[in-house]
Amino acid sequence: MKLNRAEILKRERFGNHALLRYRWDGGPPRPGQFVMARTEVAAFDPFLSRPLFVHDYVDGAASLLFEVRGRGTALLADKNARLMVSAPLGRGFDTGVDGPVALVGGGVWLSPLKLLSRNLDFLGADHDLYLEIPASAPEAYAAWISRTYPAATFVRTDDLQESTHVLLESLGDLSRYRALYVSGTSATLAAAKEASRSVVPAQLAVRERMACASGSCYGCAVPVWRSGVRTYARVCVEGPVFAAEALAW
Amino acid sequence: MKLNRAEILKRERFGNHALLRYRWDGGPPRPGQFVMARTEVAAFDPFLSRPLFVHDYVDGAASLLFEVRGRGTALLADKNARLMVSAPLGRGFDTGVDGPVALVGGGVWLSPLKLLSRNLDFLGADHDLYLEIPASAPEAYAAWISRTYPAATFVRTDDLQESTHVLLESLGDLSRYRALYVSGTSATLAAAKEASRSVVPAQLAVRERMACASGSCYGCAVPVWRSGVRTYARVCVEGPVFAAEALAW
Amino acid sequence: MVARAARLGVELCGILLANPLVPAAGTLSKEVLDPDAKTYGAVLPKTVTPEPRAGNPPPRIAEAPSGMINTIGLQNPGIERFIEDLDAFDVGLPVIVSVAADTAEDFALLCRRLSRDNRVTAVELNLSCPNVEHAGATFCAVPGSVSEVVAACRKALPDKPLLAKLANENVLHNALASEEAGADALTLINTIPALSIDANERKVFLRGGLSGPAIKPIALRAVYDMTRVVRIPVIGCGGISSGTDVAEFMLAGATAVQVGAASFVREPREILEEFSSYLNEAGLDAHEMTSVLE
Amino acid sequence: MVARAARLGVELCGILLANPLVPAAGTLSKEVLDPDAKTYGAVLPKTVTPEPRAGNPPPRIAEAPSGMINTIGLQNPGIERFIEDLDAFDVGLPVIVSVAADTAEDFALLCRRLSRDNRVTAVELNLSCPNVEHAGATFCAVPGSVSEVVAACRKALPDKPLLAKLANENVLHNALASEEAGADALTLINTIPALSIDANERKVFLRGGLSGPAIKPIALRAVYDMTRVVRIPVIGCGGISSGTDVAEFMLAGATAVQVGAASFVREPREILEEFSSYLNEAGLDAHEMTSVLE
Ligand SMILES: Cc1cc2nc3c(=O)[nH]c(=O)nc-3n(C[C@H](O)[C@H](O)[C@H](O)COP(=O)(O)OP(=O)(O)OC[C@H]3O[C@@H](n4cnc5c(N)ncnc54)[C@H](O)[C@@H]3O)c2cc1C
Ligand SMILES: Cc1cc2nc3c(=O)[nH]c(=O)nc-3n(C[C@H](O)[C@H](O)[C@H](O)COP(=O)(O)OP(=O)(O)OC[C@H]3O[C@@H](n4cnc5c(N)ncnc54)[C@H](O)[C@@H]3O)c2cc1C
Ligand SMILES: Cc1cc2nc3c(=O)[nH]c(=O)nc-3n(C[C@H](O)[C@H](O)[C@H](O)COP(=O)(O)O)c2cc1C
Ligand SMILES: Cc1cc2nc3c(=O)[nH]c(=O)nc-3n(C[C@H](O)[C@H](O)[C@H](O)COP(=O)(O)O)c2cc1C
Ligand code: FES
Ligand code: FES
Repeated sequence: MKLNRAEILKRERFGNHALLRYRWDGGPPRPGQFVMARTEVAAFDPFLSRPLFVHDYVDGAASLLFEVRGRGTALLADKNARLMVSAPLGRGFDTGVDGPVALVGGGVWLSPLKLLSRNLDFLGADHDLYLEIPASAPEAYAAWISRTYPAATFVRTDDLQESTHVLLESLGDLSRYRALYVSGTSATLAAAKEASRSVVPAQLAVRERMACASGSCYGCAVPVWRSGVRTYARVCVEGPVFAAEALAW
Repeated sequence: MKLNRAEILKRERFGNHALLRYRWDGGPPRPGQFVMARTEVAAFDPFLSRPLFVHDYVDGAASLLFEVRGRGTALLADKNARLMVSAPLGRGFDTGVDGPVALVGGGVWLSPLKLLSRNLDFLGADHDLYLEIPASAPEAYAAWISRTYPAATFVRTDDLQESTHVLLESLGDLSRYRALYVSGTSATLAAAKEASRSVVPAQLAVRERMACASGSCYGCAVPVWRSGVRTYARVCVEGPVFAAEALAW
Repeated sequence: MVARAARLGVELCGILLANPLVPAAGTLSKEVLDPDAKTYGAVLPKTVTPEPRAGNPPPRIAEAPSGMINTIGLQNPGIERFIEDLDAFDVGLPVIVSVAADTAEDFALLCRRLSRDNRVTAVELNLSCPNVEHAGATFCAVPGSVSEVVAACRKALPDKPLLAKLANENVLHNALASEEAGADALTLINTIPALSIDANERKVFLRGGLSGPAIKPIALRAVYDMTRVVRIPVIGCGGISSGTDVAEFMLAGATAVQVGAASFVREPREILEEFSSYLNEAGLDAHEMTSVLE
Repeated sequence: MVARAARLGVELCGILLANPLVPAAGTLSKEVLDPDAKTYGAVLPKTVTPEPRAGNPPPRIAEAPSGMINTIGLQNPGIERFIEDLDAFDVGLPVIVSVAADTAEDFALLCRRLSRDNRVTAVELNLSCPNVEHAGATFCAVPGSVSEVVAACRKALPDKPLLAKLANENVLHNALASEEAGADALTLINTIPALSIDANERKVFLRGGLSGPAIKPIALRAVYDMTRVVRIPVIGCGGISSGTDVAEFMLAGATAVQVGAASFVREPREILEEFSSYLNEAGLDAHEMTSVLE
């Protein structure tokens, strides 16, 4: 996997969330694509690079929005971190849809919806944004989200199960949309798959642990239906965005 | 091994040599002692801490002088490095000697002679300094050495064997000294042991790879004579400074 | 005097490799073949089995200190489909096909099938897969199994080089048995059985094989020790992540090397470049490396 | 509601340990005993042999990815001098004495000598040392050897707990053999055979045993698998460097754990504190850990 040293343009921190803006001259990423990121160090420990969605991209500046969880993300969020990133990878959202669409996201997973909504704006495509923010999210992060997605409808609850319910309720009649674009918690992905069935095509941004991020290792398998047979697809090259009906969860 | 996070007061770089000054409130180290140092990171790779002599100490500011060789020293020399250091460790030079003494050093190993000569100055002890600088040393380093040890006699040659010879020649008649304090290349240590035999007591600062630096692992063994028997002593607790005649090289 | 550039080529059981780097089984896919092709001396696709295998449910990988653990479960399309698609691996390099099966017979069946295909240069037996006739213990773990498989495959594949890929477990016994049974070379080593536990969830996260730099010193020992007891060439594998690592394995006696997990975190091409610089500085050609250890 | 602090104590073969941390053999000396004493549930000095041993010439250690390789060569003053100095290890904790010898008889001789000393709480057999009757292969590597040593030591040490410390190699065979021959507990695992080569000098730098975080996933697998096949308690060892690691080993089934190489690079006390916090958050006592894996 080829990683490039990237110049960091800006670092922001909202509680345990970090936003990293870096120079990317490789052309615009597609919304829903991700990169492999790590810090430049003299060692391969932590060993694997971390997959992170491209949050946004404007004029040669790409950004990543991520939560600090373990060692890899802690290193990436460090104020002295030297960033190494791959080119944007995988299949993003299919934006060739006519008519109104809904973008549904939650937690830190709403990250790729920023670039998606920017692109839809550019295309003049009619779209609504529904975002779940867990009440446990730090205030700084919540405030930043509201600023970043000014046109969004926000749902804040504490209980994951319920918030997902409320989040999907807030969309109203799903059949008024021609497509759902979903990037949220696992519960949200599952609920969106369920709710959209036979009503509206949904595209879900899926995550799984990754090693190679290039289709080689078969590490990032998710169960899918292929010609009626349950099998495994690789999130890194066949995803991360999948049609809801293809997923065999 | 207990390591303390240390505030870095100053970083200097002379070619591939680095000088790191840090706050140390644990009291003055003895000349010839060393510390275990590493950078604060989220990982144990590189695994071992690096042994480095205490170069100097003034009023709560200790310093390390080291050459960048592999991964550990490269990390320590990094401009963003966060330093973790142990307390000063091991047995240093015995400075309770009456009469004129000579300090003999070379390469980066001359490091601990700075604190030693400072202490001898303080004690009003008469001492001469003889330092070998390999011609291959970067100019910046050589210049800095001359400033740091203004009273020293310098020997610059290219060939290790010869330079050691010239270095020891430059001391003249060894019997005018009551002690030799030596911290130099392996060749210098061996030659000083040889030349001092039955002439003047010599104290040699010895190095060996270390893991625990606290006497536990027996990793840092050097051959010594003990009651006429050849055995191994641990550099970290029984050294790093040994009487020349004790070493069974 | 400007030194001439070191020659990278090596010969392995009569196969000429433009350089000693080979992708480790299961770590290179068609998708990344193009850009990396010139990095390698041979192509080695993911292990293929007689029938298609769906592989294991996720999670399939876990991070480990200086390495990773995987349990992919040999996901592959089966030998017939594999052979149909084999042209995709034709990039002008020798093709080594890694095979695995549940029994010695099925191993031999795979070899027979491949023996007739002239796109296939050599076959590597993945002997760390479970032997269903011994309650799922791996072939390497069951005394006598390796010998049985290698002998059967030797008969089924009379005209192509046969490589036996061994685990670190029982390596001495299995290396001697493989040579005796007719293997042309050994690949040492496969992943090492390992476990990852999630302390917060209080459950086993993953049972699988450890690879990456963590296992390098173990693999290096196996290569060094085995090259002193067998006469057939050894391909070194396990944690190689730099040109210096390649040099270490070849000094230890390896004729060629395989790069696995490290190719996920850096470009194999850089590893080759580093090795090349090493050779230039040392004034050695790649094929000389196996005989210059002091 | 303020949760009560977790209890750290565990019971090992009737020995009460104030906490489950024990220093791994060869990694704690008298010199550092005082400050670390309260960190550990027991003291475990460096392996002792019948006669004094000078140990191996330097270099004795090499760094490895996330770990280190050592070949100390069992430097020790011999059993008589060891016993003379034993009071130095008396800091009010149980004392487990690690022993090694060239033959089963000599192992038994050491046990007999220690059986009479009431400062000794238990004996750990270091079965990864070379068996001179088998050309220097380790006891663990030679089928039947472990059984022979454990049986002889059991007879020689009738009244104190006997711990068999095993290598990862042949661990299933040797674990069952140890239990059968009368061991009261197993310590899993010793270092893993490894090699370090200096590519610039083109020479073997060091042959020795790998330890540290690199081997943790391998050790964890051994502990998990063996606690499922033997009924005697297991002490986990290999790469433990954090409180989470301690938790993982105990979840895997270990009754206590040993900390080796990591104590060189951080304070064992911090590991205990982290483990303590883990327990407090989980609302568990240390002794409950072995039975709460999902
Ligand atoms: C396609 C894709 C896009 C992603 N985009 C984002 C994003 O935009 N923002 C964000 O905060 N997170 C995102 N994630 C999750 C992110 O990759 C993990 O949070 C991160 O890898 C955890 O690393 P760590 O060092 O914090 O944790 P550690 O616990 O140290 O990680 C250990 C190992 O597990 C893997 N891992 C742990 N959690 C996850 C997870 N949830 N998903 C996948 N791998 C995991 C790590 O990559 C690493 O290999 C994405 C994951 C995928 C697959
Ligand atoms: C008591 C003592 C005092 C020292 N003082 C100084 C000093 O003041 N200035 C200085 O530049 N160097 C000093 N050294 C040597 C210094 O420790 C090594 O240069 C350094 O450890 C190399 O680390 P690395 O990461 O650059 O190399 P790597 O090659 O990455 O090191 C790998 C391993 O080998 C060990 N190692 C490599 N070379 C040496 C060596 N020459 N001696 C001991 N261990 C080594 C490292 O500590 C590490 O464990 C001293 C060594 C000892 C034992
Ligand atoms: C993701 C992954 C998949 C693997 N799949 C196979 C396989 O299909 N067949 C095989 O023989 N070895 C397989 N291996 C083992 C590697 O080929 C190699 O022997 C091992 O990983 C050690 O090398 P490394 O440390 O360079 O990865 C796999 C390793 C990894 C990491
Ligand atoms: C420097 C060193 C010396 C060791 N000496 C011994 C020994 O004398 N006897 C023994 O049984 N194990 C010895 N070991 C092995 C450890 O006790 C332990 O089993 C092994 O290192 C794995 O644990 P770790 O990864 O926590 O170090 C030694 C290990 C090291 C690193
Ligand atoms: S991460 Fe390797 S195939 Fe997807
Ligand atoms: S470094 Fe462990 S005894 Fe000296």
